[in-house]
Amino acid sequence: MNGINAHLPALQVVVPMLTAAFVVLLQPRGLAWAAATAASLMSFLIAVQLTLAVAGGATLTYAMGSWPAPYGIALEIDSFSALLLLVITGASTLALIGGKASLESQMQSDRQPYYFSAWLLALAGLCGIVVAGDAFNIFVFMEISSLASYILIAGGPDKRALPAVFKYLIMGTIGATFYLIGVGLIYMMTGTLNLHDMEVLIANVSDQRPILAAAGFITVGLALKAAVFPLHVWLPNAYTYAPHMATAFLAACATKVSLYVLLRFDFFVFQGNLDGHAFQFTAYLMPLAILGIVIGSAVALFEQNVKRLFAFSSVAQIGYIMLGASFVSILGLTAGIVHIFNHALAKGGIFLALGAFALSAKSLRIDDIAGVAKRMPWTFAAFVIAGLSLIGIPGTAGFISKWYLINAALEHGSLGIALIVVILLSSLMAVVYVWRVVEAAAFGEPATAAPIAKIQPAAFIALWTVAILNIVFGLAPDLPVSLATDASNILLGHLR
Amino acid sequence: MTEIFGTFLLSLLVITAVAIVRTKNLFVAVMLMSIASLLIAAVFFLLDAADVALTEAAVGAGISTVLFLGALALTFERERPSATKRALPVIVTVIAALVVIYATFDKPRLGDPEAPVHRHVAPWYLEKTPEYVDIPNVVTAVLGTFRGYDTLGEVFVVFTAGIGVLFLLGYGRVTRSADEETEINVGLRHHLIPRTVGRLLIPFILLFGLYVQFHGEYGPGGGFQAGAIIAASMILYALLEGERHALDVLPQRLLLGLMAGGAILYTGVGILGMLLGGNFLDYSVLSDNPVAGQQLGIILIEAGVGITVTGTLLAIFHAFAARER
Amino acid sequence: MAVFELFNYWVFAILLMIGFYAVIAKPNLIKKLIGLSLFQSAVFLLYISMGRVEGGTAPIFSDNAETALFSNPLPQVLILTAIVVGISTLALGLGIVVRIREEYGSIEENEIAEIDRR
Amino acid sequence: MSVENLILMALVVPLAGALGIGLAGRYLGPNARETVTFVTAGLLAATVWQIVPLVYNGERPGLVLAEILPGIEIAFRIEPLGMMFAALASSLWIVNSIYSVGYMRGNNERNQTRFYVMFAVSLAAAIGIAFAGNLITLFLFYEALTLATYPLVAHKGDKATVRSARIYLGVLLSTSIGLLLPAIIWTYSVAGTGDFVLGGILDGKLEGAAVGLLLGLFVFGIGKAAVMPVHRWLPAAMVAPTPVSALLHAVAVVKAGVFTVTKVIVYIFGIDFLFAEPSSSWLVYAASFTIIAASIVALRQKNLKRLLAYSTIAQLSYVVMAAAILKPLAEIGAAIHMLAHAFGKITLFFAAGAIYVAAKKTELPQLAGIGRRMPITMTAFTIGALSMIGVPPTAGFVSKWYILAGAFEADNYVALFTIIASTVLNAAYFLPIIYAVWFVKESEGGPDHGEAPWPAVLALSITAALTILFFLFNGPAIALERQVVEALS
Amino acid sequence: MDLFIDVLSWTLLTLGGLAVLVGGIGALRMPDLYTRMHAASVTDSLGAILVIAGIMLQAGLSLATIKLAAILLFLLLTSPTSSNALASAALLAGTKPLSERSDAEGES
Repeated sequence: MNGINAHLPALQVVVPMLTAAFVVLLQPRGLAWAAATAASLMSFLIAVQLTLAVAGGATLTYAMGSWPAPYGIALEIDSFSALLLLVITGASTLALIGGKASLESQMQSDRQPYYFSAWLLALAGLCGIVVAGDAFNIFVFMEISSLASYILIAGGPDKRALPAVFKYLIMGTIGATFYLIGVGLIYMMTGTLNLHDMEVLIANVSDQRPILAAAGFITVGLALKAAVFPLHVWLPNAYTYAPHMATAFLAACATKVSLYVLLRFDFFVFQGNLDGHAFQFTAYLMPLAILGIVIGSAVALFEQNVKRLFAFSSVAQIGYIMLGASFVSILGLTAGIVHIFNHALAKGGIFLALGAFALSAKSLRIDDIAGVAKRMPWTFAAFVIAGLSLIGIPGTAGFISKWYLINAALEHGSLGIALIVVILLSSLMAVVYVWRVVEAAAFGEPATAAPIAKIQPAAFIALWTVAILNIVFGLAPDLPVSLATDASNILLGHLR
Repeated sequence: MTEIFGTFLLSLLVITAVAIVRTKNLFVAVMLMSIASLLIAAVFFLLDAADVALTEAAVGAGISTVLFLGALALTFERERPSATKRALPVIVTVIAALVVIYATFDKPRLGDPEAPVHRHVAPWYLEKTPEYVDIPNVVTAVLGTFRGYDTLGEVFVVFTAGIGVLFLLGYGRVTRSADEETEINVGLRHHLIPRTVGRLLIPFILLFGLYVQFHGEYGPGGGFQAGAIIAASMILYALLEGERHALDVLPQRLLLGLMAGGAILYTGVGILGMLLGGNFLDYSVLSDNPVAGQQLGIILIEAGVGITVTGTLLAIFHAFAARER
Repeated sequence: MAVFELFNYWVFAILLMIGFYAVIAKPNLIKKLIGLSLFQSAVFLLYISMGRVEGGTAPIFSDNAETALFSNPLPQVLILTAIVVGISTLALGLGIVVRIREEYGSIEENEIAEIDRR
Repeated sequence: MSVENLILMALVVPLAGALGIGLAGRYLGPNARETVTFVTAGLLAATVWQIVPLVYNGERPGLVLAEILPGIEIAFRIEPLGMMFAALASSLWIVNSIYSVGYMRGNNERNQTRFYVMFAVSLAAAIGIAFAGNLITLFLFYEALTLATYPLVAHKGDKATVRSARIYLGVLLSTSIGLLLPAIIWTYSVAGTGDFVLGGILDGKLEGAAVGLLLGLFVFGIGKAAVMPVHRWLPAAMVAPTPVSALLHAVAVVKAGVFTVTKVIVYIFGIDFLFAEPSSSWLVYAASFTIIAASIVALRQKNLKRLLAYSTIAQLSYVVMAAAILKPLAEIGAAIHMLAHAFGKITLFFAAGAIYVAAKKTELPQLAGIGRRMPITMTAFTIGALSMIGVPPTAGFVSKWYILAGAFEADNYVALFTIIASTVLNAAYFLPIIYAVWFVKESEGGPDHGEAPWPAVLALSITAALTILFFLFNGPAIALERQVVEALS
Repeated sequence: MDLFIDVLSWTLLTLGGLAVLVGGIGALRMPDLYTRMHAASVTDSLGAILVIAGIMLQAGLSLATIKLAAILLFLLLTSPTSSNALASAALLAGTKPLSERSDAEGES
């Protein structure tokens, strides 16, 4: 790679960040949106470039300020980060394209420049976390993305968004601070912040108590930000009352990125060095994952507000990812990572569709969206596809991750069988809660007062892109699967 | 000797903290909070962290207090007595406390020069700074160039916060007619003494701010502290002359411009480095002499930091001040 | 002086927990934020303490003391960042609190929950 | 055209047709829509029938569409069973479309466009099942069929209908995800593949109770086969418009179920392997229990369509039982019975629908003397009923003959007894109807009506004719299916 | 000479400390706001002057001394101002000095 390509890792972060600074100055209507979309699209292209560059297990490193790591800050991109980058930038772009209309209906236009600036900052922050190779740098960008996503959520028209986002802010900050403490303790024992360096140096002191405490702090802190059950309490309301486009974006990638860091740390830094860490990881996280799956789905069964319903389903889906990871096996990790990708597709599609529904329904309560299918059949069709993918019907992306998950479970004998039962059970629950919505939308008697609105072409395109991707990656999942396999090999390559 | 003094300060700190949590009067809590910040600043100073001490004093004791007061003015001064369950929090807290305490044993004792912290990366900075950057203040060097990317991120954190507050509070407010003599527009103009003295002080504060800004390479200080101080002077002006006059001097648009401008300047410097053939944020290519380039770069980015911080803090202050109770 | 060797870390732990307690136990939103900043300051203390070198001075070269032993600059840099992050979070949080007060007329968590339930 | 393209055609034509139907329905109006439907149906049938001779001459054309994951591909391979199923479904679709026109217009139903669109999609899914070359592909289209038929079942859209539709979907999806999918995964994990291979892929990979368990997962996982206790969805599905009940719930969907069961038994387990494996013998009992129980329930039905539904359940288990006898002749019988039952049962449903359109009558007691008003319809009905009982000269006799032969070959007396008993039961619930229809005097003051609209009558006459004709000219079909078992021995 | 300066500075420092102490006690013990402010102002002015003067003596003629002088100047400017602002604010808020109150409501 030469010329501009050499700088792609930095640009991945800088482009949205710089645009964000400019966007606030663009007051005229729509201009801010256009700029944001352009920047987001650009970073998506950069992400694609990077993916091509690292395909096949290569790793890109970029020395910020040309200072050698560990003295300077290094950026690191491997298949794992590439996968996440694709998800983040793709989700952001599609949400921006698809959500414009619904945002117009939810927010005064004079506030929008700030909003789109915050959006880009969130994007930049998330990308920054993913490309970072330095523990403290991760913290900084974690804060950018968190603050920005608080803004994104606080933009919700419903006043209940405010307490929700405050709770998120409190818990998010606690999580980040825990992470900071953990990093501090490790730094205290090793004297470095660079992840690779840490991995090497931590071996000498791995038996010492500060390191163990650090592992605890980091895991808990990140689990808090990733809404791993039972630390998910902030998530449902936050997703429910955020503007629809923000929900589509955040649900697709925000928590995933924290999971990414969690996996990075646990497998990269601790796994190989802390004796019995693999066991502990499984012992602590698998039960939580299972509880998350079951309880999340169970609550979704009875939820009346559709967005909240799918928010809880997100809790369950995060459970899937954790479950995959908690196998501490190539297959398991692959399953988890693939699911990060596929769940983003499914949920993104669902929330985009909901955003469109909201235009022609009084509210998103399950009995208010009655008969919406008659008014916007195409949107509804896309929604159904995404829903099927969420359930994991073969031919959709969701099936692939389920398939890997089950195969990973099969490696675990009788325990595996039990887990398969859990997985299938929750899939059935998914059938039920998705179908509640479908049925209401398709056969409910439309509310007379409901405004009749048509879905904008832009939203239509975005939505159907996602829907089709759900099928494409259900039939030809080479891209995510190969990336995920490389990723899990890289992560587990550090087991020794 | 210093240890004893430090221990004394820390004990005071703990007492203050307890008081903060216990008091029902939020106003008191905020005041104690700023005292706590000062105490921490003092402790930092004892621990050889001059820059941090300065920042903590300016930000913790200064700005955050102002923000808290602004928020209190818009909300309530007293906490409601509540009958919430305390059992769970206490348990959680105690457990966490035990974990932390547990972790503290095995820690290298305070100030042990042999501790791994001091063996691995740090010496490199101390040793190479004269060679590569050649400015006395190693902290500034690390902040500005070695870990300049973190600092960039930090600037954008501030920027984000500014955006957020403007997004939340900067709209739908009652625009007061210019002649309306509300308290917020009048400020302390009818109080002779504070006004005179204030006017007397403001230039000096500004001057000091600039000093901190540009002396950052040589002594404690830098963009953040400077930004905080300059902002403080403008806030004082607003208090004395009233919101409106302050906004006449620095209108919101301009503040917004400062917020974005500083960030853009910083990023721009980074990109310039990229264009001139270095990596992002590589200043050594800015001038034909790498060291000079580094110094130039640091001055520029510190300026960017200062601008953004000033703009953001002022914007936030005005956003709070302009809100109707 | 065995007391001093770990005293800072103990204070760190205590402060941390006082702040943490305030955050999770106090229903008042502003009190929560106050607790949060205490919580964060504790972490600052941890970092700065670990950066200290006995008999060292602030890492600023000065003409008269070449041979001086310097404290570790890195933690200080990190904490400079962390402090700013903290104040940013605080500002945003306060902004949200003010809006909550405007919408709900209260800043007590339980009362707000009460209003939402209706 | 190369056979691969033909296979693709067979899948694409109905889907494209669905799109066309949708557009035509929205922009051009009903006539154009129906035209498109007929064209599609005709094209599909033509395509499928072009493949028949190839298969008949022993070719087993196949095609790999995509490889989802290593070792897991979307692949098609046509063998006699599937060929017959495809030919059956596609041909009957034409007849059924004729009928639908009469029925839907006769009752001027709502959302007719959606009806025709989803119908086409369902057909595509059915073809996919028929041609599937491995378990995953089959599963994929199996679920697709379930989802595509859901809107058809829920067509009327009122509370009761939606509730029944929910049962329909609930049972089919939960069984398939909860039992069939694990079974498939199990198969893949022990055999390493899921391709349909003559003689099965599990021989030696699995023994003892495991075989019985896996078989159970399959049989009950394939809810569409309606082996008790997973039969509840079929009566529930009767809320659908009659054409749906006729083609889908007498032919496409239910046959897809038993077809899958047969295919699993023949190509996954392999009949010899299963025959040698005692733990699999329970299937015959389950099937025969279903036959008897369903017939008894049918005996007590007052609503015509529900009666037919239970009769279907019984007849389906015939196929399952026949397949479970695990003897070549029985396998042929199973295959033939799919055909025979299809002709007979679709005729019956057509008749029931015609009665509903013409006289708005659904309950048995109302039917007294209706034969005089609608002679053609009731003649056809009679033929169908006789075929159900298995009286020559109807199709039902042929298949029963083969199944009996197979049962003797395996001297499986349970099966023998079941067949005889069920024949008696069938007679017991069909003959009274026939009697009432022709010889009881019509109650006074009933509405004055004649035959149903001509397309409906035409359709049911055709199928009735087929029922007879199959008794006379069944050679080719049997020869075709014989290939399955001959290739074995 | 050095000794003399040392002694002098330390005495100043000690006195300053005492002044601050007294101020503190006063601020705690005095009956109402105005009197307390009065006590506190001792800390502000006298205490500050003494202490800083002491330190200046310690520092001798150096940059530090200049800085200290500046600090002292600012203190002398600000602390009276702030006390004034506080007092007037209290008056506006309606807190009456003790002298203008009946003893009944004193000590509150």
